[in-house]
Amino acid sequence: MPRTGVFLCHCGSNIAGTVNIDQTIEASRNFPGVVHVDEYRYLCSEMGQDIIKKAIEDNNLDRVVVGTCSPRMHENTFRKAAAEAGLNPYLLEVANIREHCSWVHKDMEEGTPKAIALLRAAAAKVALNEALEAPKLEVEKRALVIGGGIAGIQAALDIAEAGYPVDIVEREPSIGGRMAQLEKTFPTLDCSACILTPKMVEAAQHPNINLITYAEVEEVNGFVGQFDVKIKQKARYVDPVKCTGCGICWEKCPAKAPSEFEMGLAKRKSIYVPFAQAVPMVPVIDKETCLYFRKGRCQICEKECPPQAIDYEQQDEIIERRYGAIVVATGFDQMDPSIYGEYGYGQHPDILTGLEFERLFNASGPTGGKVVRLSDGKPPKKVVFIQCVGSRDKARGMNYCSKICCMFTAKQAILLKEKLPDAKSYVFYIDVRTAGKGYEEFQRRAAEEYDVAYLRGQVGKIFPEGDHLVVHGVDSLSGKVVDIKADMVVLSAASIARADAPELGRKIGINTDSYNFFNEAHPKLKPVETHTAGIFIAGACQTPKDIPDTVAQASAAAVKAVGLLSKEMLQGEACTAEVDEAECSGCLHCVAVCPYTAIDAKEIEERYGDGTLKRTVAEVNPALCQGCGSCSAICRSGSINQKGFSNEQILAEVDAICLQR
Amino acid sequence: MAENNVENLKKIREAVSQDLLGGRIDLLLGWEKGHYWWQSRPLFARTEEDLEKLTWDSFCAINLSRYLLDELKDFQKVGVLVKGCDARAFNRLLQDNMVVRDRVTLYGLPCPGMLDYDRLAEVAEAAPEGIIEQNGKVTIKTADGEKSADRDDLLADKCRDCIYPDPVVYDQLLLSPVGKKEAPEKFTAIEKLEEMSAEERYSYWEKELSRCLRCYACRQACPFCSCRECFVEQQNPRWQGRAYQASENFMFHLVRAYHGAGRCIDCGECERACPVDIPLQELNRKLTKDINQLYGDYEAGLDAELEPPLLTYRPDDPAAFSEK
Amino acid sequence: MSTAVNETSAGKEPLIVSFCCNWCSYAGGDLAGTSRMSYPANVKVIRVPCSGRINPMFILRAFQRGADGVLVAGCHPGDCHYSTGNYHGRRRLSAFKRLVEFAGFEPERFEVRWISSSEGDKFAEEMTAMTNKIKALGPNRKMRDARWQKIT
Amino acid sequence: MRYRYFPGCTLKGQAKNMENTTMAAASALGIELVELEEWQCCGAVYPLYEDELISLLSPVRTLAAAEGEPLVSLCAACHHVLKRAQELMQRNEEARDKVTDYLEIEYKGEGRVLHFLEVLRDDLGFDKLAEMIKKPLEGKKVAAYYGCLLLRPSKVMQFDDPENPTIMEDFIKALGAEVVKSPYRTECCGAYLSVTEEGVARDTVAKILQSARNAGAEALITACPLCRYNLENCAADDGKEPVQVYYFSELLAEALGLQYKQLMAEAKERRRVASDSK
Amino acid sequence: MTASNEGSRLIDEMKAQSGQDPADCYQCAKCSAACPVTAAMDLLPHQVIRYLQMGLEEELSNSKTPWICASCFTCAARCPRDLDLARMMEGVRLTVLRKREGNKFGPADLTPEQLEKLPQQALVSGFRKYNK
Repeated sequence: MPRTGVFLCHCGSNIAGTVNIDQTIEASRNFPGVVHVDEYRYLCSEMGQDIIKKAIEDNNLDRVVVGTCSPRMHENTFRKAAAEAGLNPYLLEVANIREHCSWVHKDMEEGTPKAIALLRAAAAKVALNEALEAPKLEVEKRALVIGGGIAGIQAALDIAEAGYPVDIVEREPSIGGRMAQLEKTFPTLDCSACILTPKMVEAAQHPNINLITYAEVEEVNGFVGQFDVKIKQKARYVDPVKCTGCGICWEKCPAKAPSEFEMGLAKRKSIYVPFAQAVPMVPVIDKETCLYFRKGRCQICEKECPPQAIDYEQQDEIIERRYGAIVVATGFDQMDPSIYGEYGYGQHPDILTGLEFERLFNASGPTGGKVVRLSDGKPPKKVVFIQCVGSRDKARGMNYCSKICCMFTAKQAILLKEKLPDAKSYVFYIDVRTAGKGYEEFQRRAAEEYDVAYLRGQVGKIFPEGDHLVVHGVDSLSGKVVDIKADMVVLSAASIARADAPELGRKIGINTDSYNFFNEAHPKLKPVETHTAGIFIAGACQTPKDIPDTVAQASAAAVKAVGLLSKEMLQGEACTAEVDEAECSGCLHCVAVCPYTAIDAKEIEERYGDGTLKRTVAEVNPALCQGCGSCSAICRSGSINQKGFSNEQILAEVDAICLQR
Repeated sequence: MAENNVENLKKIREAVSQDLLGGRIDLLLGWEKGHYWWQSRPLFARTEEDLEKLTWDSFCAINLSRYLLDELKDFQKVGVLVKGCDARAFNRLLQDNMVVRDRVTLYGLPCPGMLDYDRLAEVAEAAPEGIIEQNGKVTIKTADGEKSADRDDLLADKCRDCIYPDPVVYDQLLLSPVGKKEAPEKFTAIEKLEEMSAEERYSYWEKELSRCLRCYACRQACPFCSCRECFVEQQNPRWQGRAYQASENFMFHLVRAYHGAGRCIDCGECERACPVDIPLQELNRKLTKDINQLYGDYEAGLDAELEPPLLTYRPDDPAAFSEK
Repeated sequence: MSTAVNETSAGKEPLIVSFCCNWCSYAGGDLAGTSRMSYPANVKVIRVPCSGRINPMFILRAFQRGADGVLVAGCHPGDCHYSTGNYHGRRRLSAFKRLVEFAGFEPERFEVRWISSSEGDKFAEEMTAMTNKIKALGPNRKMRDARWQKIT
Repeated sequence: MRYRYFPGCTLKGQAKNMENTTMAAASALGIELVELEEWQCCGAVYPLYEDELISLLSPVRTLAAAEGEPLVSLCAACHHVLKRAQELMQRNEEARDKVTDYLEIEYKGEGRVLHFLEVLRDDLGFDKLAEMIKKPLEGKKVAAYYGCLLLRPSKVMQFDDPENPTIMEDFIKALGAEVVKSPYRTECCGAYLSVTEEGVARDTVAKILQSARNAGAEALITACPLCRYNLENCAADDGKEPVQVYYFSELLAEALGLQYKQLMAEAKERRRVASDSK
Repeated sequence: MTASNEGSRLIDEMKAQSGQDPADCYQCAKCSAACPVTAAMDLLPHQVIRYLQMGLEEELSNSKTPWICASCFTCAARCPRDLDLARMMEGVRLTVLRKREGNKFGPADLTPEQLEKLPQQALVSGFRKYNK
């Protein structure tokens, strides 16, 4: 029989005003196992806590029930007090007789019996409580950043500066990401490469940063503090140690393929670096188009390479490494607007997306920095920009606002006017959204100083007529139908999640929203955390965002990662699930419902007749288990049971509450 | 069936005896005749001699797959004769990790449906002494003479609504397939109960369940009941009271059925095993019907690779609550 | 035990057992408290980590022992603290609710609600509504184990 | 390949050539179109308010009359009404019960409802059709005119991509003609506005024809009698060579080498058999 | 002009009978850009929805636009809010037609020449759309 102490808090008159303390004390004395009952005006005060501590020692109590405010308020306070008196903190239970009783019921006639019922349930439960210990977890002092765009670079730099080693895994041959594709950045119009390239170099040269480019995360196991990650380093067919980045190979290579970096508007070679400022400046061979790999002859790059860095025999390699924290910064894609048949994208070379148009401004871009029509090479006179192509469209696209289009369109219209003073821009928009420092001013400059015509409305049809593209739209403010004979059309295609984001999410154990963007743990208060402890998100993989927000979020994620890495030990969840191996039949339904992959199959050996039998049972990793109890609910035989909220405890509470109606 | 009986049995015996003699299996689970001609019981054959007792006729209703739970402890490689329902039961066990696929050889027997003695007696209006089957007709011999009836009218309850008489998983198919069947009546009894008032339904079940002896024959026969210790026997916590009263009868039967939610393969063994004829299938099928209606069609046992509906979810799942 | 307690427990007032998940609905109940929204004392809450923790046997036990109604409350689908607990709970409890109705329980006897930690008002409203519905139905006799009350 | 066939009013009147050519082509292609024994006008426009159940009686009766067999029509408007009525019967239980109770029939939205072009694409296959062409329309520049009713709403019609359809172009290709794509091929012709607001129809038709001509088309094909009427009657006489408007089936019959006289004779024979059987 | 959408019967009916709620529209005017017959309209299609949002039922029943709409469904096909404006136009037409004397068009409005020339389909459509 346990020796339980019950302590009642008046909370001034907050409880005592609606719950008859004397009657409650009397009733509590009759609960099974109760050997001591006491009360105090404010139990959470130091005096109040001392009363509990002293009673534990004096009366040799091994269980404690406090009837106070919500456990969400002071459970920790009282558990700490119990621990100070030498009692395992998990041997204390709270009966919520304030928020769930005295504050919601009108008088003592209602409040008193309910308080007694809640206390009786707590006393019945606590009798079955066991001493628990939260697992202590070691922290591997190294971080992994997935994605080498501006978000990943910034996060890695911040973590590295704080003194922890960090690896960046980048899928492409170079870091830089989307920002490297941009000509200028709003609202200051500074050159994107000028501000990004120094950061790329800094990352490459930082003693704490290790770049793993042309690589992908294959598998993530483990848990906060100890993620075991398998990274596939794809074969470059170039030895990065020998390679000097001299460029002779890609100069001489005879095979071509559409350049991913140039959005397919230009060609690159089969051995290539994606762009001129690539980091690392080590090319890769694209096996799909390389003549040697396809037909077994050529080998020009091998013959021409001065340091003999070409190695056709290179194989994909798996790197296995342990990390304490992970930052996911995998960025975004641009939606393919060809489903919008009325815009004719993909059917005419002068209908481009925003990112494609951006490349026309770049000196190393497909047109050498000349803004010209891809159909005939002539500079355009009239350019029509169409906003919300795939954004804010729940019927055919994405229901959300892509956030960056209003601003990059204003930027491109300004750049266009600067390059081609004779050119005129038209922007069809639904709303102009310019929340951001200096953004509204920037957009107004486009309209006021750069002669950009903003038409509030949408476009119904674009079709070629002679040399032109007829854009048939509506200006809803004037109520007029507008036909513009344009030379080029630029579609602000929605920013969307990477198509393989859900797959990556499954690999690393974080979830995605209905648009496939990664979910933050809380939309306001935990914007860079995920539901999986130790994994953080940054940048446009969470939702479309601009560069300043991306960088800020990356630094925030880095701080969270650093905060984690700076701990010697982590405290895990105490109320984890536990398997009774003798009873477990090994059906593993629990494995299927566990959100944390905290349960695994385990083979055990058991005596059978004269020999032994091997059989499967479930095994819980207490470091991963977060104590949701879903496994315990699905288990038919109750062989997996959650500590702190066990089947026995909950049934005892039900029984106790129902004892008296 | 009877017309080919001798031939079919020969085929089966040949196939399994080869494997047994060749050491590909250490034990064969089959059927042998029981005390009466209209009964059969499991045969555990290890030798050629044992195999002589093997039978395959219209009375092999018993589901053999569940016997694997015990036999795989003693034998490395076990062969089992599987009808449609035995095969689905095997998938159930496989999905529950209760059997190891590599250690079992499944001999598929497409099944025309098993006959029921009580039905024969009912139709013959006398004690049947034997039957002759021909072209879908059954001639029942009694002391008073002979009576003929459609085979379909004599089927055991568990076979009447069978949709998958052919094994859905096997290593060798020994006879020719019967083909998928229709079972339009499968949910009729349930729909009828659904139309009753809550009071009427409660009274119905109170009465039906009052016969329960707590013998747990239903559980012993069931391929989804594979716990090492059933909740009814657990002492800590004590889920199930021992008293013979409505409260505990409901507890046992609702929980038994719920444990089969999305898992019951509809073999009907529970009901066949019940000595007091409780309509256990109605509880099982109610769950199947509702889960399929809410979460999409799923037939347990058809494909061991498909996740059972209660082990998965979709974010936009409907709910059966008054707030959705 | 004093007489006042005995009188209110004379058995006329229905008993509602409510299982509330710690993160949303229990917190919603706390908010109802801090906002001083009243609801009937017939409702007694048992705190569980998640609506996915609910084993239907808990609910049957409550009916056996004398509950007149059972209400499970959890985070809104999509907001589960454990990501997927309430999605699983929704399937399990939907199937179970249909089953107990099939066994002859009135649909109102067992319900599930999604109540967030910011919905103190909804918590109070749902608890009131549940109590009123159960009062209208009268006491539950189904599956009631008569012996249990006698022990008191 | 056997189908139940719903002609609709216009095909027995002004658009009888669409029926005649289709019937001849179908029999040449081994497609059996069995006309429903009794049928009524489909109503021509689909009621867009769901309480307009009266207008659904006729199409639902027609759907049920197909007895679960695939039901084919030629007129785009008929097909539109039947397909949408079927979708409503599948989706809206209340409306379904009201309509079927009134008609005293059992119908739950079953059966395939097809336009003849879908039969050619999905059941026969354009590849197969191309093989069976006897007189390819080589060198003939043909543009497709889809109009509205076959394509939209695409979730219900499921006919083709509503913005970038290809079925008619693929059909033209199969006939051996040269495909001309005009940007106005999916725009409305003005429909019944030619009855009340002829001026509007003239504007829409002018754009359609002009864009087809600019694209180099000699001929347009359509599957809708009203489209054809508008394209022919509301066309402005600008002195230029007019773009010829055909029913898709007319070109089909031509490419199958079916002579006009033969067509007429067959049509007459069919009518005789039909009236004999009654 | 009264601008109110409180308790509008037209809108309640519209929601029930066509599943379309004007409040879902954010006035991007895609419908107007898509519509092939705006030239003859006195209100652009998006303005019809705006009027519905503002409860300007009287003004709508006097507008020409609903009678110009040919139900070509292009607006519905392209609406980013998944609204079916063709159904809303039908609603406006029906409120007029369902009033006594509301018919817009009847056999008497046709010339003998038209009756001769027009295909059956055109006549049936016209009567269905403009007559109750």
